[in-house]
Amino acid sequence: MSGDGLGQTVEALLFLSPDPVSAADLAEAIEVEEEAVAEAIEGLERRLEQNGRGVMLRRVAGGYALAAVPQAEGAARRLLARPRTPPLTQAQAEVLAIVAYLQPVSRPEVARIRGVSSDSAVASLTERGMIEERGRTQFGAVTYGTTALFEKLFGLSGLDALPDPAQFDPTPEDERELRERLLKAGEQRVE
Amino acid sequence: MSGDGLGQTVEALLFLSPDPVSAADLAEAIEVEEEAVAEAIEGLERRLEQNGRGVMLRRVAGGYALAAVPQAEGAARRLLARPRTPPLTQAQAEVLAIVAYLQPVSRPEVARIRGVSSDSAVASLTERGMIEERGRTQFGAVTYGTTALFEKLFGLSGLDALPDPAQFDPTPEDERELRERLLKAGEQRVE
Amino acid sequence: MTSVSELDLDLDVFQGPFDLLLAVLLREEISLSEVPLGEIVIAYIDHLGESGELDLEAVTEFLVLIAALCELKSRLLLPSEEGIEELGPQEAADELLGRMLEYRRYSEAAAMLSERLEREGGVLYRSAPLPSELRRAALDAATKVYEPERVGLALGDLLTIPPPPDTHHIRTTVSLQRRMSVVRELLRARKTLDFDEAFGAEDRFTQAVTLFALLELYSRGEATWTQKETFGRIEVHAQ
Repeated sequence: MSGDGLGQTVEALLFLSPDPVSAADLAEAIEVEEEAVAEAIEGLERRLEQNGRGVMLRRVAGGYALAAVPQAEGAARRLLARPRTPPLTQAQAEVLAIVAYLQPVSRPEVARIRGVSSDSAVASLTERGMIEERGRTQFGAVTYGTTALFEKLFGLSGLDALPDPAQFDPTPEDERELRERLLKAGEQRVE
Repeated sequence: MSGDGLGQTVEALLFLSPDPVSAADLAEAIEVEEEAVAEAIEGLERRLEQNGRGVMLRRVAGGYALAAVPQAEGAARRLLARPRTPPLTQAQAEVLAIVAYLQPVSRPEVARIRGVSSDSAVASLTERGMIEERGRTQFGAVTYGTTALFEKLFGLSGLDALPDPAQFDPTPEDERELRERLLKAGEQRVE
Repeated sequence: MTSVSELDLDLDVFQGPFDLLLAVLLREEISLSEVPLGEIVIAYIDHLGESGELDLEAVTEFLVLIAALCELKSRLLLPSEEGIEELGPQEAADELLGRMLEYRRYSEAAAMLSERLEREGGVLYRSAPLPSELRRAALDAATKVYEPERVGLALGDLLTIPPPPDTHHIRTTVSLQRRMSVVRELLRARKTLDFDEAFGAEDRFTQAVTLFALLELYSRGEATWTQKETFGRIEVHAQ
């Protein structure tokens, strides 16, 4: 199959498939080597960008998918009556962050970190298809992990595309300040 | 909107839409004149052909649609012509139960019975070919029914082979109609 | 202000601000085993009620602190097999600090995720059934993978009437369910209604609950509404 023909087939498969498709699965279906697919994908991505096309290539959830260009969003929502994904509540966002970084993680562990019971946020995230049950801890608590839909909705090529959580930690100065605040009142009492 | 931008938006809308779209509907969604849409469509058709793309424009009853190019058919069969059967989530199982026992049933009814909007479960069951659109209610809501694939995946000889609901009924003595009882229970399910 | 530093405590073993109690505990001037943590929680809730505002960050900080105290206290009261490990003030402070930093890390990550979802919300993917020839091929290849009991059990779950939420501590005079039924009834009769016309004569609380009922109906996909300008007419439409 010629290079161009390969790109064409890859685009057709991504158009048809409801889920992101990995390079390995594409290669198997087209019966070519994975490297050839990888090359065809790069070519496809370039052509889609250069020709001002209505779709673009995305690397999400461990595979490739086509998506509509963002400038068509307004018209698309009018045409298809598709509502936007509702925003996360603060509780949902915190639980999702903990599950995303620590998976598999149990509900008690989530509650320990947040300092509050998180049952209803866990239930709504499950209902929204962003997290799912993964198994049980040795003490029998259900553990949770994120789903492929989570990666798709958040535009992540995989879990390793999540930013390093250490970047959210306070600077050493902030940390020192917090520590001082904890002990400060005690110092006053000594005086 | 510039000519090029319009072509881009038209392509994006045809890409997203599961059904053919008329020029009039496109024009209304994009908020431009129908003639401009017709012109953009011709340009799009030409570009898709010339650039050796994986999708092509089809004119069908009811309007325009994008379709995969025929030369990808073999690969598409190898990739997609087998049912996708990941374990059902609770949300999916509930939607499937409602559709199976009450069909035809509308999306708002499904949401009323479950007590939450169930769009993502409905979408994934539709993508997997287990449920499909059946028609519309008098108010214009889409109704759903189960497919032949659903029966095969559950090993059912027909819909009358579905398990007797009485077997799973927590209050079998209640003699009201199933639909009415599900709706009543749903109304109690305030989140 | 709902900040924990504003919370004044009046306990048998301690009188003064919560912040100070923490420090005193950390310096072991009072034994944690003598401090009634439940009373602190009640005092904080009263404090919240009086201030009439809810600063979520401050509340969360309080929760994290009180949770850490609970854990430390339970450790004191329930000795491990190797005997009680005494925490020095420095270690206790470190432990508390570690908790706060860990929580802060995930609350920052949560903000990142929310922002990312908002940004990615504009990216739309195609959601369509396969073309008919592929669907036919999939049907031919299909074998039984699911048990019919799965949908039967799900139906049973849906038929189960959930226990009413425990609201004995709230005196309800207007029920959300009842307001939802009222709105449903009206929308069945006519597809559109004017909120003021329909409910303007009700008292404020009933109107508020009705508005909440509308939100619930919206989230279930049963109704939408439009309001052209602030304080303008609210038109409710059946879906």
